[in-house]
Amino acid sequence: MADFKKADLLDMYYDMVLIRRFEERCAQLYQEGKIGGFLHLYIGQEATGVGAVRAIRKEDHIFTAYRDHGIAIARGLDINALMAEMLGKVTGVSKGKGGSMHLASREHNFWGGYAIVGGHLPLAAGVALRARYMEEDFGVLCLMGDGATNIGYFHESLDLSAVWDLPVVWLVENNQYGMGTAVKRASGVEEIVKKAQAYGMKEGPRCDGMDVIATYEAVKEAMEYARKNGPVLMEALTYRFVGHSMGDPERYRTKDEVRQYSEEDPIGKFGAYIKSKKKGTDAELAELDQKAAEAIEAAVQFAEESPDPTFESLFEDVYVD
Amino acid sequence: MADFKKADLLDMYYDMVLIRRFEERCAQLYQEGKIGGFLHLYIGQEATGVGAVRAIRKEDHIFTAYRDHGIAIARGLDINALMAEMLGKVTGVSKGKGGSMHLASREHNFWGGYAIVGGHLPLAAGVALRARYMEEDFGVLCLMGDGATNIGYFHESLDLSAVWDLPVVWLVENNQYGMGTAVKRASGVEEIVKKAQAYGMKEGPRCDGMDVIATYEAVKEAMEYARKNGPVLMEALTYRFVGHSMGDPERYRTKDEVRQYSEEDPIGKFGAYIKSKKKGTDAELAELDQKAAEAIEAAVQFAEESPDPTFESLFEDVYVD
Amino acid sequence: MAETKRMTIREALSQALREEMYRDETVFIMGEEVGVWGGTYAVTRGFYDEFGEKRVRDTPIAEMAIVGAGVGAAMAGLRPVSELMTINFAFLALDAIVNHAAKIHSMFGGQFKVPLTIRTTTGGGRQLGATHSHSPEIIFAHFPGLYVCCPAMADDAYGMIKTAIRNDNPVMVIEHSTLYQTRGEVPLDQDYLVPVGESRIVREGKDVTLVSFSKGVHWCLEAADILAKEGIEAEIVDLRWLRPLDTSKFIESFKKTNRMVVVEEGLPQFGVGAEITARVMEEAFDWMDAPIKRVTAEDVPLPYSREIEQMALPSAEKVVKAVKEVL
Amino acid sequence: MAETKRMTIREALSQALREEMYRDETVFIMGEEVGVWGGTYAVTRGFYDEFGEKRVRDTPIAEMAIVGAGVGAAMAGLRPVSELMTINFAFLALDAIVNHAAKIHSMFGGQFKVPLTIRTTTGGGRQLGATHSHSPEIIFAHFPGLYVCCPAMADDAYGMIKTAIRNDNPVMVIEHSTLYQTRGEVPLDQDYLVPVGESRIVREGKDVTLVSFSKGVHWCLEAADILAKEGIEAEIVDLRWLRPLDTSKFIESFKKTNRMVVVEEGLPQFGVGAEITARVMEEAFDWMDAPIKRVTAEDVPLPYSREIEQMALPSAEKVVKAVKEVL
Ligand SMILES: Cc1ncc(C[n+]2csc(CCOP(=O)(O)OP(=O)(O)O)c2C)c(N)n1
Ligand SMILES: Cc1ncc(C[n+]2csc(CCOP(=O)(O)OP(=O)(O)O)c2C)c(N)n1
Ligand SMILES: [Mg+2]
Ligand SMILES: [Mg+2]
Repeated sequence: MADFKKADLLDMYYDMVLIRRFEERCAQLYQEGKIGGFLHLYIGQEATGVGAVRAIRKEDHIFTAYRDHGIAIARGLDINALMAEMLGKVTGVSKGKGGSMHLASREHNFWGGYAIVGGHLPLAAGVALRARYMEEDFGVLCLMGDGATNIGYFHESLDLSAVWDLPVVWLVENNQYGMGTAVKRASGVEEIVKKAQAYGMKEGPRCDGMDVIATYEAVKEAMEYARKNGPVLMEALTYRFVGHSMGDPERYRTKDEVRQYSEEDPIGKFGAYIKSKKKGTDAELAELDQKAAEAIEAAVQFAEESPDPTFESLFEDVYVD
Repeated sequence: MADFKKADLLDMYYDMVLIRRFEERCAQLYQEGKIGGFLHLYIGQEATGVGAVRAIRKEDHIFTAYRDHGIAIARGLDINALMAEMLGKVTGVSKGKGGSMHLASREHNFWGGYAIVGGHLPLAAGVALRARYMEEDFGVLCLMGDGATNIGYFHESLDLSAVWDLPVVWLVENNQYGMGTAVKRASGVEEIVKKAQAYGMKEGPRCDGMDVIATYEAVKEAMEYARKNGPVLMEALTYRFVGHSMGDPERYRTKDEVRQYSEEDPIGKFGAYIKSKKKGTDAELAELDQKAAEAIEAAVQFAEESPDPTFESLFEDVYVD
Repeated sequence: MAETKRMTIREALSQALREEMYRDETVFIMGEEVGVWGGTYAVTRGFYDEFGEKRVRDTPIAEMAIVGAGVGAAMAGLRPVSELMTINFAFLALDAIVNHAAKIHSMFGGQFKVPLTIRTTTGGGRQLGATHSHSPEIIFAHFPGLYVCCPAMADDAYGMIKTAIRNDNPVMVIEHSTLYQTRGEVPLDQDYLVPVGESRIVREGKDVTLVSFSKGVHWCLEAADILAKEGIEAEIVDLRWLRPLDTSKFIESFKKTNRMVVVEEGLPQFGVGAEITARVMEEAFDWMDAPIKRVTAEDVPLPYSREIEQMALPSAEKVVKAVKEVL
Repeated sequence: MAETKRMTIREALSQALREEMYRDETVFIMGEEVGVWGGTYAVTRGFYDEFGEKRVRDTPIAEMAIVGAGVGAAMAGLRPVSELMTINFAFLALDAIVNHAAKIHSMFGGQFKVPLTIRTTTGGGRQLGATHSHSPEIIFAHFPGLYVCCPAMADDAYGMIKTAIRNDNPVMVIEHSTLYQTRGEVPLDQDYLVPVGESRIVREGKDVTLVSFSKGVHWCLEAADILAKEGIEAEIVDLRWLRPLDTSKFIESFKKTNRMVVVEEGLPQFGVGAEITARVMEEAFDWMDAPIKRVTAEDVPLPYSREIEQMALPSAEKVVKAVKEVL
């Protein structure tokens, strides 16, 4: 196991809390009608996102799907600009054009959330192609849900990455369901990493996505392999504690199941781990909680005070001039 | 090994010869400008088609791609109507609307050749669904090329068939190339049957597609399994002795390679086998050759004498009334 | 005329599907979240329990297979209803729809029939961003071999589902995601069908002809109310089917009003407005006293932010403005 | 004006691609059979040996990935030319083209650019049957965020490839499968570009305006020769770009001739003819003395059989006939 400094552990903890608070606040803002569209929360999956994103370098690149808030925050995007995007403001990361499902920041090598299931996979392959083409030393981390592994895009993208030895870590956030469909009702194989076999691709681990350290280590190793050799397909086993998106009737799972998983809250677990390793005290963690809450409130205020995009902006950025 | 009667062996031999002659004649007619469009010949692959088609029952169903003449002939479609289709005549199996790539005969449960790579795969799954839905005892034999196994359609169709336990034998005619692209340049895995692993699907054999008996037996077993249990992915290793379609510059393979394979001509090999088993004499085989040649000439004559479709026919069969 | 019952478009769709499933054992539904979830727009709520997983089939996220397997099952004599969660994802199934569903009957000289219904939902205005807010009906209605209908009213929603399921051709039923709660009178007649390719007048008037379909009809109705207050009587033609396209009603109406505005939620270029304009020119050139106006979305990807998204879309106000320009 | 050289469209495309690859190391080609085979239409013959497999990349049969990976590579600063063997297979890549290539710049507020060229080939008339004979250009040109051009002449083929590659937006270059052997004069100027969205007059005349693009231009030219013998002078506008659509030339021409025929190989409903008609009505209503005629394919799936396929397609004779009807 990697030897984490105290500061690193606390940073990770902070990110996880920050994500949780962000998501909770978004849910509220949605109820208040200030956030619109589809809102997919990351609550429960924080360890996967934070572990994975921390495991890669700044020069590496990230693609993910529409459940992207956690990834964006873990990557260090400005929380104010993120919240502003949620509220559709010009100060948002995507100038209010993208919304919850389309957060991105070029300067963070965070290439965005994408709302068409599987649609970002070939894009990730394309960015990875640049590494080989220009002989540059970076990799691409491409996250997707379990449900996304059944779509044609998955097949074509993974195959291409295998044939061309592209440096991509294909990381499946297996939260057990694609909307309301359990993995085994949609995929011929339940162990999703087995799909690597169809591409002669390195089969990565099925790591515990509720454990930020385990995820960190698995992704780190996978990315090192990918940079040097070619693609890896790996899986983080996780769970979302909330509905697929706002307004999910959740008929596909029992309250009991959700409760059981929620008892294994990745944040609580990680806090306990930090304390057990004597890398942080209750007081220190509480302070981080507080700091996160304040950051989110400041972000909401920033977002609310920001201006809406104008009619003219509709015609901006349609084309590059 | 199954115990073939003499008549069966000679029938299979006849079919293979009939296909070969049909294809040679088509090539000529193409040169003469009487056949248009794309023309994909089956020369070299006869053992695969005849072995596979003979292995299934009349109540089973067949789908294939645009390289479909051999399959149609093996399935017993009327040779006159097939040749008429090649010439675009109203007497053709598809009334001249389909051409070489779209031969079909509903009454033979031969659901057609399809020209969009992979496009017929979900259709095959859909027909197989009927067997489960109506609790009928049939299976679907779906042939495709090696190149087709890299397209999104393949992934979605095989996955669906696995999740729903559909009675399909997915038979890959691996002739080593998709147009000019060698299998390993397009597929992450060279042993195509390995792709079954991504679907938790029964991995069928890689049979010798140049051996009609071996193919017969492998497909027979696969279809029995499929009818009862669910899909099988299998492969017949074969080779086309001619270009992908007419006018192929064939820069992707050497003359030597083609010569080497051609020396293993499936028809010659099968003839020798028949004789070695004392199930036929040179004279008997020569007679079948002669009969095939005559049948083809009669078919050409029938086709040439058949009328062209009329302008009005353009508007027929666009919709069911 | 049969008795009617007032219900929402959602209820009308649901009832039509349910009745057809009881009527004909070969009718089944397949698509993402149609079963356990109860349908993304709750149209098939309760179906999974009522009909079982054999007839209400949840699928993987695999649009090509949802349509493709529907085509195969239809060729084999079943009557599948393939559901594409939204029309945006129908882009992934375009080949299955256009090259397979629509071509197979003709391409094989009439040997196979494809009695497939494709249900999907269209439209923007819900802050879903550029990829999730398309109204690309014209793409599907461009191709022969398919029928395409777009219910704007509850009775049509009810009857079109039935027509689609009973018809031996592939039919796309394109619902609108913001109309599921819209109420209307639905005939109490289990055999109520909407004739393929028949448009209808939903409001009579003598001053201007408004041509639309789907949600556009509702903008037109609203606009007509506003106009009526100013003494302008608008006649509204609901196309209902984009293929086959019925020109008779709007041509007749135009010959009476000599003024026309075409309203659609989709993009302007190569849209329905252009086609209607061309048809009027071809069939009623001598009645054209003023140019026909098109009210469409702005020619931009739809943004997330609420107000500018609304600004990019048509509205009753924009229809009123266009009418005043042609008068 | 630079000197010119006579060459075929195939040679012009090939030369443009080759020059751009020498000029800019980030330009590369990917697609089915572009490498070892030499390009299905032989446009990239010799490239594999000349540039190596790094820059001339054969792909699996995977249209979604061919475009999607092109989008990603373009976002990352390369200048990919993604080749789709024919436009029929572009249906499989519609999502990658419309929801990704065309939307990414706008959807993320301008953060990413997608300097992607998509080359493909369109058209029927070669007995390829219903699935392989589409001319569906309007589908792609329907959507903002893309540019769409259709070279009819060798100089355009040459300049459009260069414009597409150098432009920072996704550009589809839609060639025609029966025009590769067509010859024309091509400027000897390695920086010869075709301005985005600029149509041109390819023949002047005063009696009637013919509007077309791609192969349609050649039917128009043939028709104009026939008409000239009867003393009818047709002016021909080659749109060249379907997006952005330049209305200036055909409107100006129409104001002169007051008569118009629009010619396209695609299907009639929601086609280019409809859009041009609507534009004329919007911008030159007062000049409309006769209805505009559309010459298009018949509204049917194209069949295999040679003669009926030809009957289903436009031709010079059909253009002549339409002209006589509008005069
Ligand atoms: C191509 C496509 N089909 C359907 C949808 C609708 N949809 C959005 S999310 C989703 C489920 C995805 O599940 P999964 O990949 O497991 O990700 P998760 O939501 O669990 O993170 C579906 C079906 C879509 N966005 N794109
Ligand atoms: C979707 C699609 N992409 C491309 C093509 C063009 N194409 C026709 S055949 C072919 C090669 C197919 O190879 P394979 O599946 O191995 O079959 P084979 O021809 O060897 O029998 C290609 C690329 C097509 N018809 N459809
Ligand atoms: Mg999931
Ligand atoms: Mg092959």
